Amino acid sequence: MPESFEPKIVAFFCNWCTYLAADLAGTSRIKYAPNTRVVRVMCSGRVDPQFVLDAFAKGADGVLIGGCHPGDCHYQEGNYKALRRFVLLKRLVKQMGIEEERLRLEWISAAEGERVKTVVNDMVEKVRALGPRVPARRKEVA
Amino acid sequence: MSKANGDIRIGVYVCHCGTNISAVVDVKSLAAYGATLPNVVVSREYKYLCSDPGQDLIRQDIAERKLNRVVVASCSPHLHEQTFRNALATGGLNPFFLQMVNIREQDSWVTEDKQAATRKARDLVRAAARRVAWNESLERDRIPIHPAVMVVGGGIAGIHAALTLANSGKHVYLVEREPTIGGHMAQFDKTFPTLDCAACILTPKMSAVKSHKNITLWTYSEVTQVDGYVGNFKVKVRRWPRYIKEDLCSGCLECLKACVYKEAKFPDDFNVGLAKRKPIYISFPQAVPQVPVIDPETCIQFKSGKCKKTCIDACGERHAISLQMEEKTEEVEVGNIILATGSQPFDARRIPYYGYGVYPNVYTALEVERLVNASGPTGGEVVLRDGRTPKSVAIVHCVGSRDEGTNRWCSRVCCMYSLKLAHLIKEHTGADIFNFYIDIRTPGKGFEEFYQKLLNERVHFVRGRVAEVTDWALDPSEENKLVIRVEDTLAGIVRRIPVDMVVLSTGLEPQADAEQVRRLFNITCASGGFFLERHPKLAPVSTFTDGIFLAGCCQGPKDIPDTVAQAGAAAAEALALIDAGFVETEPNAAYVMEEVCSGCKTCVAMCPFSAIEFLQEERKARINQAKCKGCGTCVAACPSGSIYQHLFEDQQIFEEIEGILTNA
Amino acid sequence: MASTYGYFPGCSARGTGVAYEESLLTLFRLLNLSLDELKDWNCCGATSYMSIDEGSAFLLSARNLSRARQAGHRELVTPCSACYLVLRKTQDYAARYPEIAKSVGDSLVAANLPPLDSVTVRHPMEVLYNDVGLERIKSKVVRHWRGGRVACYYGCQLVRPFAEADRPHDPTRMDELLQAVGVPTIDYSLKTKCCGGSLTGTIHEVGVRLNYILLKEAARKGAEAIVTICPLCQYNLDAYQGEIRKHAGEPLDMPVFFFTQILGWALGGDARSLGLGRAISGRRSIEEWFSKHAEEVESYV
Amino acid sequence: MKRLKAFWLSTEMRRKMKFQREADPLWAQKIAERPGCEGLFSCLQCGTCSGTCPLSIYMDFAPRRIIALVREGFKEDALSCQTIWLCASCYSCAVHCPRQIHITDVMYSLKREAIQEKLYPRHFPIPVLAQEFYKMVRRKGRSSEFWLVLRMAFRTNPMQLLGMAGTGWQLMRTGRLRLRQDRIEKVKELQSELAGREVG
Repeated sequence: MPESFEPKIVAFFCNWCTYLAADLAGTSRIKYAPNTRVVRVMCSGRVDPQFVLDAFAKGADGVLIGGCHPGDCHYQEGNYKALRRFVLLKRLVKQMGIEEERLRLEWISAAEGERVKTVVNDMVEKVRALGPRVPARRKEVA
Repeated sequence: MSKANGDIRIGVYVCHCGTNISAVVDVKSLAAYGATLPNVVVSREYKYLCSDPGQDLIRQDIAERKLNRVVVASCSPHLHEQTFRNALATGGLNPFFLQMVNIREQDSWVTEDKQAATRKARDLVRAAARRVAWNESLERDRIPIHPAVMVVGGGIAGIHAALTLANSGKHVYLVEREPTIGGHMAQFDKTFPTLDCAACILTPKMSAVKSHKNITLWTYSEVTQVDGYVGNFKVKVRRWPRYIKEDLCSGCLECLKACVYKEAKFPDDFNVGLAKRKPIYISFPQAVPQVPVIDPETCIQFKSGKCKKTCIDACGERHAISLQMEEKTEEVEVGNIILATGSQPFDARRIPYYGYGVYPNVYTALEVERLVNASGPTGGEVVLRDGRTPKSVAIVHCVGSRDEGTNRWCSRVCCMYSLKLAHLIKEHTGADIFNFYIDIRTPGKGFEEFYQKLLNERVHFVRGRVAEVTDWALDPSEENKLVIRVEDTLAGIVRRIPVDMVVLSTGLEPQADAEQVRRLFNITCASGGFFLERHPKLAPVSTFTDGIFLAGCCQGPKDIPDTVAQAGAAAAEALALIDAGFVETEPNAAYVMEEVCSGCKTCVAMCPFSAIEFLQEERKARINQAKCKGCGTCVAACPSGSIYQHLFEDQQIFEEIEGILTNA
Repeated sequence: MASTYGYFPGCSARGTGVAYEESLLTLFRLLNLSLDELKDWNCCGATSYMSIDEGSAFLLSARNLSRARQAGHRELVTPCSACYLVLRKTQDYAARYPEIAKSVGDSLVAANLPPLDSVTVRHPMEVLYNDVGLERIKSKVVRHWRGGRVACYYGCQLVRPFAEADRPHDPTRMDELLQAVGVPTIDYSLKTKCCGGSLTGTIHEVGVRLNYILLKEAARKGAEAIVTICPLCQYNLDAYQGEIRKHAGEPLDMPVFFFTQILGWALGGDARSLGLGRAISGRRSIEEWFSKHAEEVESYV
Repeated sequence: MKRLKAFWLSTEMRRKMKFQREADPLWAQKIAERPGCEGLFSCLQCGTCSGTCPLSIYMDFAPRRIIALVREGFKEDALSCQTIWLCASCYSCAVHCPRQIHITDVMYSLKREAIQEKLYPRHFPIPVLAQEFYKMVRRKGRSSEFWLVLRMAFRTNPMQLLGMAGTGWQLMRTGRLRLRQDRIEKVKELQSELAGREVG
């Protein structure tokens, strides 16, 4: 690991908005922190809390979930479902002693390439400030 | 589900994409790294994998190295997933044994640090190699396509798309919000650069629409609801009452003459307020359909109920006028929808220092289009509001374009229509004409030649964005004139130029309700608010919602030739689907492992498409594969973990996460 | 009920702009608003500081702002457009640029002053417009306006970026305030053009020329007076008319008021406490307009 | 031979051409990184700034050309011109610019540079006034119009005081000329705060 800690952030991006936004950021050659690793799902509603917990368990420094803006979901309301789950998930994660800043849900539309940059950079900064995570033991999350 | 039969033999393919990827990501070491991953039997890098030899490479290995899984690290799956799936299929492998890794849009193009970019690529490839092992052989479903098409918007784009489709024997529902079709083009006088009159080329197409047996024309109507998906959309259309029965009206327009209002006294939208109309009116003489409208806001009968109803008498035996007419809703099924909802001109009031709405002799370009138009309010006379003929005219380019404060984009058409108006105004009045521009953009066919022509006509071209249009006189010669203050950036001096008339070349912006329309049809907007195409180059008229296509200015500012070309393209895309007769769906539907299902019904409420039915006797949920759209929300929600999703199995995603995070 | 604002007079209120302060205080008294002058305030740095040393420039304003906080003020009223802009710019830049926030912050800590905090910098025009309101002002009018139409001149800095006093290109609030007390205003195309600021003192001819244009256009549009909201504007427009008469040969003698003088007078303030005697140009007409025996008004419509 | 040399010199001096080596791109970059100057490179040279500027008609380079000079890195020209000093900070350019460049701040940066590099036109009253103002506020915490003008006049051209006498008298008569120079109580504290920020 380089002397300046480089956090690794697992990102779950929905296929129709945030993943496209990330593509747009690319086609517009917008540069941002290289710390995210995107897992493509069809809808933010597909993001099973287990995925997030698993990611943390396996040592992710942060988890970013990206979905369409409210009302814009390609599947009408998947993002609302995601939001509902997220609220609970956030509590749970906190109880597990993981700082809130490490888990984030963002609405990013296919047109918002710039926003991918700002969100990712901002999150990477915050997580870097928090420093590396001592991975929670699997028992706790399984 | 268990690991797919037999041993896993993965091939990893890293694309250079010319230098797009290889300039940042160390593709050689990445390929080498790929070879070290479990189950990988071959790992290669190649300049252009999407090219034919590139695909052959994969097919060859499938044959010779007995690959049964393929990982392609290249561009976004949205660009080439289909390409490589086909490569697998033609190579004799089920296309869904492919896993793509996006190391261009989401790595090499967004990262400067080469080590970091290569590290990122390694993680993603490792993740993909783990995931792909769990991919399964899947079959696509086919959905039949309803042959009818709906075209929304009756401007030149909608008209052309509708006619193209109708001529090929498909039925078209053309929906237009205004009482007539024709759109903005109907308001124009002449068209650049050829200067042939808009009416002469548009009105024949308009009447063709009216008389075409395959076109159902609904004017004065708007789409209110869209359900279903590509192949079988169900669309509701609200039709406002025009109080005149289209089927009975002969278009004699006697009713207009007969109206108790002898003088027209209400602002006429078609003439952008420069002329007046009666409560019963027809937008313009060549309107299609040739049927008047009654405006209840201004009609005495509607307001007070105390009108002599002379219009009804005038109509006589026909009984075409019915003041009882009520709004009604049509519901139709179509297989495809073409959006041609157009754009609107920028509101010049938003730039106060150009004085629109303050000084009467400041006009917008659209107003001047009406002034120079032979069938316009002044019969083609370019006269000021006080009746004088202008001796000097300023044309201000880029009003509401290329401006962070209003709209950032270049509206593409303003340069040329400004040149056109300059020519026409000079022709009509012989006035001295000044164009104030930032850059003159004449990239179209014959455009530059037109610019040259204008230069030779001694039209003044001053390079500089106008700082203000004002009425303060610094010099006697400026008394009672509008003064343009601008830096002549080429001469390098600040100039004050007194003129009689100012024309603001307002840019194009999305329709005021573009946002609602976008939600209605479940498509996306680009940052400016114009509808977003699926791919700027390779899918310019498609959207991210299958079966919905774009034509004309709703997708971005463009001139008539481009609009018509795009309308043709949209029609062709729809035709391609219709003639194929079906679309293949992504096999990503969710399914229930009924033995594990506890029958809690959580999932049933989750599904926005009511694709999940609950089997009362078995106390199990079952998912209707045809109805399921594959969002996977139910999968994530199922407490007993008994719902799975093809292409996005939990196991596959867990493997991906594991792959990303296991440091190697 | 009386509401109290922190008050930052600015240097020129104690010099050429003394009439502005006099009339402002009188007017606020009439509306029973009280202004509590900031203890030991220092110069805002104006434009010159920015031209030489940005750090100090921001620090000067920051100092005043944090003193205002210290004195427990949430709102700081300053009549001078330059002060208004500089103070607001300081807040804006401190908010947008961490490096500035830091450099300013550090020095404040060193001087154990409270950090740059949420003090809203306000201009009297906008206080009268928003907090008092046209209706309330209307209701307090006791004197008729006998004179002709006036040109409302907002000048530049009050309506520029960072400012919220009015719209940058076509401000109207001063016009509305004056109309509320029955003073007719012309539409004055130059209302936001610059008076040249200190140019009259440096490149004299150019400075005077700018003011000549402003005065001439106002006259051409039929204005009999110009009303300003900035001490420097008032000074520039007022002080050099004699010179303009001499060189341009224009019969120019136009009174240049502070809007606070006109409002204060309409609400019953006396000429002396409004500093009306301090004008250089158009003195005669002042006597006409602000006659001591202006009849009281029963109901003003 | 000598004549020829003289000839070359004279032509050198009238030369309008610029060598690329005279440009300093790093300097341009430095300016663009100053607060408020970010937009520098997004300028599309439309001239709105020059058109709306009340003083551009008196400037040696209109604001647009200053931007052009700065971003191409022609430092000397940009710093030694009168333009930057004629800028009265009315911010008209800033609110009109279609790229929302804070040109006023660019001007400020250039003024500061010009002072530091001692490139400002000698005896040009505006920079002199600025410096006097700067000193005065440091010394007293407040400024006095009367003393300011006096000092400036002495440093540039004392004769001009004669021309000012008339106005001075008028102000005196109307009680608007304050001869006493105010001084804030905590001036020491102010100085200590400003200390270490000494420039030039």
